[in-house]
Amino acid sequence: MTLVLFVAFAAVLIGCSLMTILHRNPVTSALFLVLAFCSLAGLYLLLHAEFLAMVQVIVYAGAIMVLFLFVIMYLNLKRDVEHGLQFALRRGAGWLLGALLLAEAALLVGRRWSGGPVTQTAEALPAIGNTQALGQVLYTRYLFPFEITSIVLLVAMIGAVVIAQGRGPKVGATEKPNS
Amino acid sequence: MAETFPWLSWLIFFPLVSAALIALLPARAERTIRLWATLASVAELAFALPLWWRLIPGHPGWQFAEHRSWLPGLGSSYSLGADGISVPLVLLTVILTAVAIVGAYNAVEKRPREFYALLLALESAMIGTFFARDLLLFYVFWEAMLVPMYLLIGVWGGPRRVYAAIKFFIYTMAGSVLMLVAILWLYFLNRSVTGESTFALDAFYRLPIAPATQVWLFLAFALAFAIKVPMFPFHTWLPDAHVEAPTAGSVILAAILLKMGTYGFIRFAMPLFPVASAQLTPWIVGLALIGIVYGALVAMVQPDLKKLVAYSSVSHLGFVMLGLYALNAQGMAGAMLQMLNHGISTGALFLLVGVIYERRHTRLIADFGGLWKPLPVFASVFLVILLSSVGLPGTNGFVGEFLVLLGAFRTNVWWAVIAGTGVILSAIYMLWMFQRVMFGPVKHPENERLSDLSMRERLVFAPLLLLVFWLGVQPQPLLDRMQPALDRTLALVRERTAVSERMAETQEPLPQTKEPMLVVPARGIR
Amino acid sequence: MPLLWIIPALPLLAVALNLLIGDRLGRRGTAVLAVGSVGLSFAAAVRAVMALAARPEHERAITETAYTWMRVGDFSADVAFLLDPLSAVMALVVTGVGFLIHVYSTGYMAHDAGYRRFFLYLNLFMFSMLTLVLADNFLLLFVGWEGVGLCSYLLIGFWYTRPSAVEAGKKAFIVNRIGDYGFILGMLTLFAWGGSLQFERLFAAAPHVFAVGSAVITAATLLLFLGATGKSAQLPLYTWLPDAMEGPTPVSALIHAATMVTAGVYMVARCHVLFDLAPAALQTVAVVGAATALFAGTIGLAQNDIKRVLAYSTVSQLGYMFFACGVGGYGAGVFHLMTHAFFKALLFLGAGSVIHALSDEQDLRRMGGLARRLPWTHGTMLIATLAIAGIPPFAGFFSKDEILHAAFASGHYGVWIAGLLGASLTAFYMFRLYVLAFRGASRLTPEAEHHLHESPPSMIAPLVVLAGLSVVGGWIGPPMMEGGHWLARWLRPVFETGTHGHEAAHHVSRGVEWTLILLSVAAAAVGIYAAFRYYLQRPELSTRLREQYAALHALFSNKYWVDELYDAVVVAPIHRGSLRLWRFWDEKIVDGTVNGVGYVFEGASAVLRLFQTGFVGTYAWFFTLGVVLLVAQLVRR
Amino acid sequence: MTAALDTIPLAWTLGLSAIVFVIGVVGVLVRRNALVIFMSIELMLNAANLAFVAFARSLGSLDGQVFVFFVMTVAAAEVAIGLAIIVNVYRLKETVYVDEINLLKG
Amino acid sequence: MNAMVPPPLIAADWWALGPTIALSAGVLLLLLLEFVPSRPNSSRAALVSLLALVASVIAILRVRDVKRSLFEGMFVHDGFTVFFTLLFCGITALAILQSWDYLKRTRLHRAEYYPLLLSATLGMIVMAASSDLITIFLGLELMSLALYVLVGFRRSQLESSEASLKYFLLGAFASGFLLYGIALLYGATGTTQLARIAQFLGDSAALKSPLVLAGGLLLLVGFAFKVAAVPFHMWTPDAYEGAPTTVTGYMSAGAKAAGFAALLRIVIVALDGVQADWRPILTWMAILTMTVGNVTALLQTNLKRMLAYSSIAHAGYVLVALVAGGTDGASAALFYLAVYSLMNLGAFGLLALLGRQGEERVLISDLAGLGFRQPLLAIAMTVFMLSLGGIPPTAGFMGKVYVFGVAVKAGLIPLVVVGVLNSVVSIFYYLRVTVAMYMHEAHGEPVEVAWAIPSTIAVLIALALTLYWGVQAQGLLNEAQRSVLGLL
Repeated sequence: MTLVLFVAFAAVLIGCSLMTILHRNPVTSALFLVLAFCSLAGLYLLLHAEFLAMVQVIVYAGAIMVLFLFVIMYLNLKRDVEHGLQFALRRGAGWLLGALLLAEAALLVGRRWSGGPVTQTAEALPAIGNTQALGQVLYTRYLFPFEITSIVLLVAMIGAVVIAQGRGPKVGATEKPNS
Repeated sequence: MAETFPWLSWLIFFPLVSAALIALLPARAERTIRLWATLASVAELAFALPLWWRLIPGHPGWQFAEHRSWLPGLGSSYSLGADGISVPLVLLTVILTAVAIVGAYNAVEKRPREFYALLLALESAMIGTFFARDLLLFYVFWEAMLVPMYLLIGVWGGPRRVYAAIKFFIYTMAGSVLMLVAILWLYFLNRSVTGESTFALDAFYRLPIAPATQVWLFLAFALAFAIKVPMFPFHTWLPDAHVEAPTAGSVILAAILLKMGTYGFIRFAMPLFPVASAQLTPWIVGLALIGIVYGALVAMVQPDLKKLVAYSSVSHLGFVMLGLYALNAQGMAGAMLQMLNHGISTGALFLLVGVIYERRHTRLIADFGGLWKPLPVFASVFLVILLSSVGLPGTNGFVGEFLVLLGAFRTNVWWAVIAGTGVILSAIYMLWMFQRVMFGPVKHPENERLSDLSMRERLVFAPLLLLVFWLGVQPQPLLDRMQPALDRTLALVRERTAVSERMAETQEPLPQTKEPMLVVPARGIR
Repeated sequence: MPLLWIIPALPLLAVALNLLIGDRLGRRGTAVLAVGSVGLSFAAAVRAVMALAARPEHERAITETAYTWMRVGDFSADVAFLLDPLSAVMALVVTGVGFLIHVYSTGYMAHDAGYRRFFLYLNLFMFSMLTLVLADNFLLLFVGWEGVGLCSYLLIGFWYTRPSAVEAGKKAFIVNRIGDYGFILGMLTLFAWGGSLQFERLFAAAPHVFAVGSAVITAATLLLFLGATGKSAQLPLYTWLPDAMEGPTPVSALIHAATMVTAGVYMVARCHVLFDLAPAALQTVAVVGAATALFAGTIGLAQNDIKRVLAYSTVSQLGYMFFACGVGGYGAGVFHLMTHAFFKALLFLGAGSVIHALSDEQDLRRMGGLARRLPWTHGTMLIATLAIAGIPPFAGFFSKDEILHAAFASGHYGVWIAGLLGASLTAFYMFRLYVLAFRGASRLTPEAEHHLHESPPSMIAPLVVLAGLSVVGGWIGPPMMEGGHWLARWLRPVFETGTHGHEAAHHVSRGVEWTLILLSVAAAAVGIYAAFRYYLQRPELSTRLREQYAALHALFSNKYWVDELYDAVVVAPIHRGSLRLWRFWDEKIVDGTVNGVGYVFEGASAVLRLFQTGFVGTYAWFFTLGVVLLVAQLVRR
Repeated sequence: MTAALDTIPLAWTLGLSAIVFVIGVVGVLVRRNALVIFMSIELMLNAANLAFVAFARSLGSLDGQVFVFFVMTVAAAEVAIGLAIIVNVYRLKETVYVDEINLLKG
Repeated sequence: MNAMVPPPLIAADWWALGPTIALSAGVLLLLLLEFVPSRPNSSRAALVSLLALVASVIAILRVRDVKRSLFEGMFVHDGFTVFFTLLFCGITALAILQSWDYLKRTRLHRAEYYPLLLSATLGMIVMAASSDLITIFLGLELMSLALYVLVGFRRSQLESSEASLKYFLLGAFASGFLLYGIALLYGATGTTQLARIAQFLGDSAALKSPLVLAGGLLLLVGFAFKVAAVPFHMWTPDAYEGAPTTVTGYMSAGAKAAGFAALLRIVIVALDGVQADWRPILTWMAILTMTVGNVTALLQTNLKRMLAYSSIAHAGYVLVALVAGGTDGASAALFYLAVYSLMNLGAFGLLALLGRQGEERVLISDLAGLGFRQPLLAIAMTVFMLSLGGIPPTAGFMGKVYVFGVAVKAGLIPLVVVGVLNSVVSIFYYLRVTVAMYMHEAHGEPVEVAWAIPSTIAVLIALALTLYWGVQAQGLLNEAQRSVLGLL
């Protein structure tokens, strides 16, 4: 059952991811990305990361992607035009590298890995990923990174304000590029 | 040798401090600037001259030695020392710097303050190079010389000065960086053998080095020095640099900077790596011989006076290299003398060219002719210097040249046979030039009313002429002072050759050690 | 002690004084200083020689060491002087003739702007020449050797505004340098094998270290001889001497006739110990000498410049001296050197007097009939001409006869015939000169005619003295004296050291000796007769002769095209080659490589900049490529 | 790899994550729209997250999940700034196509 | 395990955390101060920032010889941390002094600048001070996010925004790889703590596990991006050129040092066992980085861009030290980074002085004729350029000696030869700066130089130290060596 679900989610994930990068219309891309994230949340569930699955849907698929869509709409973007030799070449080159990367990964994964904690399979520790436990470590062991994260968010805030602030006072608007 | 006063340090840093003080003077006060610069250089000369008498004759080792901790963690120390090899060269340096400074009074029209400050700074670096007894310290001075010289050429030079300055800088540096690698290699080699972290030259003199290793180290050192010398085919920076440099720059460049290369051979490359040096002798001597003939031939057809002198330097320095590689008393002494001679005569030649350049703003031989008539004193001085450069007996040039030839002849007859043609060729290119510049009717009317040497200019040339004859007639006091140090170098070469040849043919170039490069006293960790 | 160093030091002192205070001395003061110093030097030389003569024969060598010049390892050279019979002869000739010529010059140069400079050079020359002559080792000799070369250079180019003079000076110096190259190598060889450059020590050691005829000594002596050919204008390095006539005439007399050019002969004589060890070298000396004597004589036939004729005659006479040495007759060589100094100096000074009188006219074709107008000059010139032609009892006869005798007696018959032929030629062209200048009708330009005057006493007096010497100078060496003549006896301590192989051969019978004398006088007489016949009695004959043998005449008057040959074979190719070496090899190849490295880097820079497209996509692509390559490292493993 | 049928083999999850990651990479390489490129980067981050979760699961440790939590936070911050930048560029240049934004090059 | 309560902090720990606390407090204070009105061109913010830095320095110096590991290694306090904290504080202080007047002059004087600068510094300190991949990642993101914004700070200028966009997109792209690398490493070893990774690698045969190696490689990619190593360097010139000059200086010094700090700690503490696998890769990376950086710089006309390529090349030199490995290499890298930061900041600080209000005059030709009109600027610039080129007697020379020395010691002669030859190539473009200043005359209106007291102080400090460390580097050498002993 789990496996079937896994395969299903995986298929959706891959498909949506592909559509995200293939579709010419950014809005559609974004929507496919939302779908991909949702299926990822599903996978998280299967992997017993319930809290993460929830956050994935709420934060990622919800907040973040809405922001994306908002911007796309705000900028009033149309379908991307990407014909011509130049783009064909770029696509070819891009896919080539992608394929190479994947092939290398496959070769690596295909090898026999020796030792390591990877082989300690998870049966012994079922269902550990509950929200409570997560919260507990977050405020004890991970106190320091947690605080750092707060500053990261603060910086994001300041940064967004600096850059995206409305026309407001013309900051150096009279300058002429001179280089 | 209980020297309490750090004399050598004083000699090194006095010009630097003077330079700094001059740099602080107001730019307008040109007279004051000249006066200070002159006083500084003359004072430096006065400080340095006693070296001549106080150098203990017959003493082969370091004298007036100084030793101070510098980078204890690396094992590099601020250690200086003088001997019969460095003292004459330092004296040459201080004399020619003073001469160049006085000689440049009129030539430097723009920014004399910076000019003189740089010249004095350069003097510091040069003296430091000659006195350094620690390889890292030596390298610091060696590279530090580049900057002031580069600026002197680049700022006060001729039309293609930027090209010449950059070429000078990069070419020279390209050679010396490999030497740095070799110095580091030597350092670790020494550490792996003796366990001692040091850059001290004396320590390396005691270090046995396997022949195979020597070759690489020698090549790295030799390249740096060969470019500086300059040996054929690494000489092409020289004509460019000389032509573009201001007179004082050319003087210093020719008289002193080129000697750094040959000094490097005699002080470092040959005694440190005698086996490699011996193995590569055919190549080096071959290049030296080519340089002698080639430099002379190319000098012959130069239309520009400075270029002619520049190529003649290639030829003369070939003699020096030949003398060194004769590896016998006469050759070495001849080479040393020839270094000084070339400094004096070529320095003076550049000054002379500067004198007419100041008056006519051209250096093309074709623009002159018949100068003897308006400028008899100038022409006479020129003639004497030229004859010294040609190696006429009675002048300094002959003694050095003959000793070099003698040394070379005793090592290999054919070396002397080939080098001897330089004697003919130098006469040809010099006299032909002289003829075209000084003799014949005055071809260009603007040459008719040139003024002859002024009192100041005569004063500039007087010491050089004195040296020309003094060293030509009575070189023995100088030879006596150099001999012990040269003998020591020769003995070192023989001894180290013997030691190295006893070593196994192959040695692991660098045995790896676990201890860190830096030896640092630990601080208490709580 | 006779204070030998004083002899060269006096002229040097004069040089120094001239340099320092010459501008305050005026012409008279300069002249007094210059002439006086040489006169004193002559006096000092006389005094020293007398001191030498007072010694017993085998102690006649005085060495005086001033100081150590250089000592490096086992090599050392001192500034030391040696006075022995040989250097005594030379010193006397040099100072004596030199003094006379100095006196002459005060008159000859009286109106020249470079008066002071002239005497400066001349004194410097005296110093160098005396150093050369009195040196007790090769190195110091070389100082003088090069010093006289320098003075010769300066004096030939004395009138430096004349391009031809300057060119001639340079040529002299450079050709001499070629000889010096040989000289230096010769010295090096001698030191490397002989262990010393000091004459006494080297000559004492030579028979022990050098096997007779060994390659080393042959090479060494040949190299030294190369030096001598340069200095003494022998084949193949003689070309500079005729050109050297561009200098003022006293210079030609002093340097290019009497003293400097004989330095080579002196040197060979000085080194006779070495040359005796190398028969092949000696043979070369003889052949080169004889060939030069003949060769220069033929050129002399066809020259029209009075000084050039004399110059070729000098070359020719020097050839005689060399072949004398070459056949072992060192004494004869030195003898001829001495007499030649007298009469050739006289000839030049006389020619100078003529030129002076004719307002610098040197072309024989524009002279003639001067005998009456310039009686003193004419008289002294005639004596000198007779002397050089070898007519007894003039000086030249005795020395030339001794040379020919030595050649014949030592069995060098070919050389002897050449010498005889040469004697005849000499007589011919010298009398041709005499006839053209002094006899016949005047062919003067009107302007020259106008200014024509006999020279002042300061010029005539030396002529007279020299004429006297040209007459009596040879009498110290009459032939057929028992035990050798006076000069030979005087020189014996010098020449009897070393091997004695050639002494025996000198003894030929009286009859033969008389025959030889007659033959040589007859040869001279034939020459003289021909000269008178062709140039005085039947001048048209000479024209016809010239037309008949046009090719030969062209050959002679163009000096065998040797200058042109040297120019085409040596000078021009070197010049062209050097230009190519510079323009192509140095600038294009060597420097091109250096700059090429720079261009390569600049090119690489330009290429690398192309990758920096400014597109994020490109950047990301290369980024990913990097990742792919890095991971590939893992996969490969 | 494991007997339990309802346990997803680690290799599968990892493979999936690798595929999604590469898709993200390819997206960055082939697209010209800055927003889509940014979305592709988000795909990459999520692929990494998936790997974390998978490892956390197989290791039985929470650290991986905590890591993912932090990554999400950071990603949110990144999106805030990134979108601001893109919007700003659009305001100045009227384009979001990265191949039209190459004032700086060489 | 999850219920574990961390051990309480002792007093020394608080001092050790001092910089992080002081900087965070500084950021907040600066933001709060915005509510208090001030004069338009007030220097208040700069002063407050400097105070925060001074407080940090004082705090960390009090416990400089203490070694503590806090939060299970997420924050460690050892010599390494102290060294880099001081370095970052120094860099930031210089950058603030340089920005002081520059911001006003270029009308960039906005409240957010200094908080962002301090946040970036905080991020750097966290990167250097953490021995856990989580905090390293967070520190890196903190630093990067702040820098993205700072680069685009001249937001009305397309160059600046473009630079920001490129930096951001590629930075995020690189973060993806970095993150994936961390994931792999975590998966392979079961932990993100460097010490435990080392432990795991030490006592298991997993050393050669492709997961470890691949994870390590992706980690390397992430940091190589930050330090601008080839082929992950391509953002550098664009970002450097577009950013405000003071920011360029700051990031060229700080971001690079931080990237290397984290990389060094990871390499030394965690991945020491896989040294051999890394060495060829790092070697090639070092060679490429030096060569591409230097060669591409040759033809640049814009100084900022040229210095960007030069900074790429310098990353290559530091990589040489990394290849040499061990404490030797690390200590050399530390030394070099300190020296490099100093001279690079000095150079950019001088560039920031050029031009009137709002102009950016950073073409090499803009410097023409400055040599004698602005002696201090020209001398300082010359010294920095020579130092960058490694000419004695400047600090850059000692740096090269040390770096190449450890490489020679490790037997890497060919690499060293490439390195020194590269420094010859580099001197060509460094000299071009002096050529412009001293050997060319200005065409048209000469560039104006806006001296102000803070920037002058910054120049003088950098100049003095560059020269001082050139002639007497023993103190810094000692610190560099001590700092790498006994990393936590």
